[in-house]
Amino acid sequence: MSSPGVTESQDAEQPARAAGPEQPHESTRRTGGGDLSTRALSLLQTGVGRNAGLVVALLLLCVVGAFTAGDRFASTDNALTILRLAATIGVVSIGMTFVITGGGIDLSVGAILALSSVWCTTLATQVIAEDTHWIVMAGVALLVGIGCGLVNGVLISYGRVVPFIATLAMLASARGLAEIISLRRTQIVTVPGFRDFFTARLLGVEVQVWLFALVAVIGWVVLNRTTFGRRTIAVGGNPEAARLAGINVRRHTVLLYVLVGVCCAIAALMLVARTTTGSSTHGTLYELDAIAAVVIGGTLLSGGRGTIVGTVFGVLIFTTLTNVFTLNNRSISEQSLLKGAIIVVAVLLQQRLANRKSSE
Amino acid sequence: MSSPGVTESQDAEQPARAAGPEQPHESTRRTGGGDLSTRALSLLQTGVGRNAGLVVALLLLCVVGAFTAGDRFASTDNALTILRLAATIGVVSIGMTFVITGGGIDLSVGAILALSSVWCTTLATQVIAEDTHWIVMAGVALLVGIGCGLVNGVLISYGRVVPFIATLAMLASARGLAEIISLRRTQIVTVPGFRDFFTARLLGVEVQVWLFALVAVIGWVVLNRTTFGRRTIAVGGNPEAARLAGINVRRHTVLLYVLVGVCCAIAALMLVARTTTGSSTHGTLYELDAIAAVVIGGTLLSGGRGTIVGTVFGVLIFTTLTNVFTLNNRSISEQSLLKGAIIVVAVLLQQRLANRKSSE
Amino acid sequence: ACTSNTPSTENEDASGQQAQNVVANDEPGDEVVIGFSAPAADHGWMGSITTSAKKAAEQYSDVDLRVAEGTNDVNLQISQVETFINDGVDAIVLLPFDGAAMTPVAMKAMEAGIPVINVDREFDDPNAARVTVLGDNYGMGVSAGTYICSQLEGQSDAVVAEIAGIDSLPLTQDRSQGFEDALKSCGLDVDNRVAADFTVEGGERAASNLLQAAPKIDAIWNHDDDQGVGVLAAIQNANRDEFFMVGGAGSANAMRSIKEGGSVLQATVIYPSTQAADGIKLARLLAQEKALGDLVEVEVPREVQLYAPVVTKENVDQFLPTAFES
Amino acid sequence: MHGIVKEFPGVRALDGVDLDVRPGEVHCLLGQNGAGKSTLIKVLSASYQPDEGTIRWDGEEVSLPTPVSAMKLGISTIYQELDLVPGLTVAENVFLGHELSRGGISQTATANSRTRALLERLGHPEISATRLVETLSPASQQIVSMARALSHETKLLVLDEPSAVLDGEEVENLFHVMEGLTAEGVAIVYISHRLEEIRRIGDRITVLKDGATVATGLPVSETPTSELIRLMTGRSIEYVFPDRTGRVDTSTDPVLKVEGLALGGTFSGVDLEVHAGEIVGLAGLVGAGRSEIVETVYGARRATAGTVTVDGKKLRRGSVSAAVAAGMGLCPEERKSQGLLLGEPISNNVTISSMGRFARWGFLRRGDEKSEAERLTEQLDVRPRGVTRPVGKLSGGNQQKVVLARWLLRGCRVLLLDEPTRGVDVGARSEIYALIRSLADEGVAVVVVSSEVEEVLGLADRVLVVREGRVVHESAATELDESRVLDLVMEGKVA
Ligand SMILES: Nc1ncnc2c1ncn2[C@@H]1O[C@H](COP(=O)(O)OP(=O)(O)OP(=O)(O)O)[C@@H](O)[C@H]1O
Ligand SMILES: Nc1ncnc2c1ncn2[C@@H]1O[C@H](COP(=O)(O)OP(=O)(O)OP(=O)(O)O)[C@@H](O)[C@H]1O
Ligand SMILES: [Mg+2]
Ligand SMILES: [Mg+2]
Repeated sequence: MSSPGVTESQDAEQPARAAGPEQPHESTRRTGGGDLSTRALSLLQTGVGRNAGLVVALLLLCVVGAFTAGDRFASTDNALTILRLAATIGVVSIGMTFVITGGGIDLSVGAILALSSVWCTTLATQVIAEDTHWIVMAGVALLVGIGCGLVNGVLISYGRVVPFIATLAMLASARGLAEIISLRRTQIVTVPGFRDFFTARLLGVEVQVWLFALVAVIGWVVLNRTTFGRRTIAVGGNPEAARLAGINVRRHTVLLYVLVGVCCAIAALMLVARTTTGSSTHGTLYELDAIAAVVIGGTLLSGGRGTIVGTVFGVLIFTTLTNVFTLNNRSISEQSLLKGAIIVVAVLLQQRLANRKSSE
Repeated sequence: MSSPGVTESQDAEQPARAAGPEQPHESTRRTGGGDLSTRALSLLQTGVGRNAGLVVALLLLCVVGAFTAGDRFASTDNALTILRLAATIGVVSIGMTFVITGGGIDLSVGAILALSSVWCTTLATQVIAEDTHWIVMAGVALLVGIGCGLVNGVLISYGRVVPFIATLAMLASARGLAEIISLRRTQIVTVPGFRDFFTARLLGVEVQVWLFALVAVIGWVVLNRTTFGRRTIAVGGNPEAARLAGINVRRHTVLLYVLVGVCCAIAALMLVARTTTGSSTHGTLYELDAIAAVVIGGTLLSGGRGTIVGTVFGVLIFTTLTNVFTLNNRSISEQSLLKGAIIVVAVLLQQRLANRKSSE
Repeated sequence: ACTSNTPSTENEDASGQQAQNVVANDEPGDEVVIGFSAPAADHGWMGSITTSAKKAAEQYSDVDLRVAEGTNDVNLQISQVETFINDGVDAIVLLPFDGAAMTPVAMKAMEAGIPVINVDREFDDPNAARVTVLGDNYGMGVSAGTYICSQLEGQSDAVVAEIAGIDSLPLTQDRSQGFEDALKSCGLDVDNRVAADFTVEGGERAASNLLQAAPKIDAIWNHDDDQGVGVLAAIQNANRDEFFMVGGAGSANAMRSIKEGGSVLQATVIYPSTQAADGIKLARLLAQEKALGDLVEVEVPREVQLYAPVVTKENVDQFLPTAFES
Repeated sequence: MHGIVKEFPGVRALDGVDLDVRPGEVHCLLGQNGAGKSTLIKVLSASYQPDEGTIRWDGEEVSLPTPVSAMKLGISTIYQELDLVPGLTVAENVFLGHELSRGGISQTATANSRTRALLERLGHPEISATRLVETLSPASQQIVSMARALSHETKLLVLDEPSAVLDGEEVENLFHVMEGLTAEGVAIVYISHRLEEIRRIGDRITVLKDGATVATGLPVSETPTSELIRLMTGRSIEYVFPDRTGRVDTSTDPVLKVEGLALGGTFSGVDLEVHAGEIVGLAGLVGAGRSEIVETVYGARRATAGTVTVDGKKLRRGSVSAAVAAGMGLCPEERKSQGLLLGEPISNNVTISSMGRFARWGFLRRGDEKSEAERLTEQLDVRPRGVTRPVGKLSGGNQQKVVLARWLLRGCRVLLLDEPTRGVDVGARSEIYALIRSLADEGVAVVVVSSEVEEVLGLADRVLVVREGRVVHESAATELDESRVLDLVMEGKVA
């Protein structure tokens, strides 16, 4: 863009809105083009360019952390603490990125997580698991996740209930069911091996963090390099056009909700290992945290455009923020006052920097 | 539309989605047309027809209530209790209807309510109010609501921050500020007259219930019968077209968020009167409740179409549900399990009935 | 009229009194860094927990208190404790959102040589804490139940209602269990039960519906005085006064109202909001390797369980000074 | 307007354009797809701000910061993309932005009656002022846009391809209105790709090419069509339909066979056979139900009766996936809302229906994908070049080519084309005709829906005339002429 005035005047009277196109991303793909030989480089550049604001925001946070808390912040241990915290909500957010990119939303992630955690730690499950292998617990959690996702997906696809309402209903029901199953008690895990697996270290880093990394990488590949990802973008961007182009929009939508269900189940397992408990209170308000991370990352809430890298940054920004706050001993109220301000600043930064990038 | 088959098959493979068109309403306006002489009648019919599912759902709930709880449910007192409880969230939901119709969303309603309630019950405010008139407290609450709405609106309109994120930030900040101001204490109202005003009865019904009715009626008139309402629909339905038609989309968006801020302030006053306190915990999770009521009522989450009558029904369904459950002494877990199911049934019912209606 | 808008004077009194019982242990010692984490301060009692913990720490020039953001997400709370461990604090005072879920990380802290003082909600492994300061949730229910039994003596058909707090919390389960058991011993049971959410608004909402559900009530136990403000407002709205009410937790508001009389609120069961403050004090002693002054023991004991007394008009003056403003 | 320059990221859409319009004339703006016509008029209506250049109004230089300022001067615009609010009624859309109200309260009755008057003037009293706009057909929506433009005090009316969604009769109607306006001294800027329309209504012509004015103020009566085409395209094109080459072999089984197809109350009893290599045209008025027929054949709407068979295989009702799997393809009528993922790059829009070909175990080979997309877009001459550009930034005609490229890539057995040349310039038009014919020659069965009778007759081998949801006539294209088709199409109406 040779003149900055152009884009500005174009949407001079257009406020940001959920369903509207968003400026920062308009030209991201374009820079991604180029020769095969320079692909890797340009890929890296695109990744940074598109997320420049997020990178800067995260770096700023780290600088603040290092300044105010010194070595207490800038240590490997602390970094791992941040990553461990990010892992659970991160896995959920990756799933959420898909659903939102596909034009939907899932408010029931926290409740599905809770139900999974409860069901895989019931006495019955644990008895079987003890007799056989802890993998049984993982299987139960996954089945619950898939089941809930299936119900969400079918209601939305075939019942034509709007996603917000369908998953809100699931939120209420799944948590209610979790409470009924657990009798509102915290269920303690006694199966040996289960916890050991998730908290074991590989190259000095816990398995659950590796798991997060793995889910993120798989998520990135699926969204950007597979037909499934392409279809997700199509379904989210213009479902009618996708349908007329021969994509089975309904089935794909169901798959998306199942996918997020699976992510919730994985997160549930991680949380169960981390707390050695299953409980109906696990994952409270995860829906808001996950959506916030996804949207801050740059995925369009109206669907049709999603970024896994952005989501990972979004999650890291939120968790680092909490960490810096904890290290700095701010009052809780001040923290939430500041949190609001920081969110806005991060988004504005992201916008300005992305605009700059795209105009170069 | 001449045949029921058309609409159905048209979206044969189209799942419901946030940004997609919704069936039940396609033909609402059309039936509203007709001769001037029969307008009032057709208006009534439209109102019922469009909301047939909601009416049926509410009636069903009442039948269940009357059957299981007898006179305890079917009494004037109980009806008034339901209305009183509906009043606060109802006023907030009316405001939310406007924002959502205008293509936005407001997650900060609960926090704005809390901040208003706290600010209008600080020692300083109450001292002044006692010396002058309780109306000072109302003024303070309104100023807080307008201020928060203005910040939201400006961030969204001129800062181009997506509504979800801007209001999420406001949610964190406003609650943090409310806590700082109140030192997290429950502030008790001592100003005479304040509480008396809101809980006084007019024709046997409390002023706060009348206030809800008034806000609903004004909301209906504004949305359906004024330029402001037309423009709200235009801004939400096709912001580009609205801009080209000469509407100041940015300013209008700011006004919408101010409007919802005012509604929050009114709700705050009602809640302060009802509980005799201002507190930073007031209005927790109102954002979800309000959005759920609005969406169940039939307002499109993607903007461009809203119904105040539907929202009122949505609010009444939710409050009646809780009432019936409590009268029946059900546990909270059972309540939430069933709540999910009932939400889905209500929506499916609403869809089927509205489809039927529109095809006649 | 009672108002919390005049807290300054009373509060000064309260802390002044605390400051009075200075013992030898309060002499400054080595600098101690204490990490503190508690659930979200989304209601008055929990808010007062943090406030009084901070106040306790401020009394000592040798205590550096680090307060983490209050949270109801165990995942986040775990990471806060992990941060404290990385940080190498001298002791951790922990009021867990869910005791069992915080056990592994507490254990980790203990293994790292950092004493953990467990407050209010118990871990499921005794080795995860050096000291446990326990409120007595079950005992609270028993106290309330016993008091109601004594007031309703002989009326075996009396209607008793219960307004619980957040129903999915273990502590609510314990309180309700204690209440039920105590009532049973005098032939009563809970006729109507609703749950609120520890907030004023939730209390008002739950009580409004409850009063419709039960046209005639003899006694109500409300788990929490903070939500009790709302419950009383609802009772006032409904113009009902045929019953008496027992509160819970023991806020200053509630006590002043009891003292004044004339309201349905006759008594409240104390659930000390100073638990965390005690935790801070104990943490400091542990870190400085001191013992409890009034005991013969050379070590701080493993468990301190607080008492849940019933406050009525007769003894309210005794408790009012230490009550929390909500 | 003088020396107007407008740049978009990576594209110089306008590069020093001049345009002057006199009162009472119809000034036609010509140019290939992507020449910058729409951009120019958006600058004129202050929807875009120009980077350079001046605008004079009545001899005085004016600056137009917002659309309102343009409206105040008396400039009304009908944009190429329909710019109505779906959730508002016809009357509300007409008066959007200058609502009739007293003290903020709408005067619905007045608005409705004035809207009715406007619609009557436009020759469409059948459109109800209280209907929701989204329930109207595109043609009716175009009328509503017209009504809105006329609801202002207009001195200059700008029409960007209004005839694209209209059929012959409608266009004639439009011209009557335009003549009425010019008689009152209103100036009109008219954009269309149909040169015969320009002959019919235009006074002077300005030709744009690649964002620059190549000729301005040409009097219509003195400029031959071939000259215009040469100015627009830089070469001379014979604007003709390709020869019908081989005889279609009708002895074999038809590729596409439709029997007794019906859809609710929209159409019924449609029988259709298309053989390999054959092009069948559907003619009819706007609203006759032709779009619904092809969409139902394609499975996008669930038929209430009848069967669709491809290569002897019966298709499942209401399933697009089954139709696509059987080798069908559809270029929908509304490319923006039905055809394209506007935010996605051109390449993804081209390959969306044949992703399987570029995927191994679900993983896409993006290099192959891109080079195939490049090959096809070059073949179809999509401008500007480069397949990573978001398709929403292309001009209307180029977007149509992208949709065509999609089905070319997939290699269909049956191709359904709904208004394939709507909004496509003359140069591209003949290329598309040639392309369709060559596809047929390769053995594809083609169905073409078009509102231009000439196009149906010139392109198709066999023509079906549709009126009010029924096929009223079927014969070889060579047996029909334009007036005969018009008679058939209108019969019911005239009588
Ligand atoms: N918003 C935009 N951003 C970037 N490029 C654009 C934008 N709008 C138009 N263009 C480009 O500007 C050029 C001119 O487009 P324009 O729409 O004015 O063409 P047109 O002459 O109206 O073509 P058509 O006859 O197909 O409608 C095209 O190359 C187009 O790709
Ligand atoms: N969304 C809709 N809702 C209700 N009726 C509609 C809708 N779309 C079209 N119709 C009606 O269906 C009939 C056929 O419409 P359509 O305009 O698609 O026919 P067509 O012959 O394909 O015309 P063309 O393709 O030339 O525009 C008309 O009577 C039209 O009014
Ligand atoms: Mg154009
Ligand atoms: Mg059509």
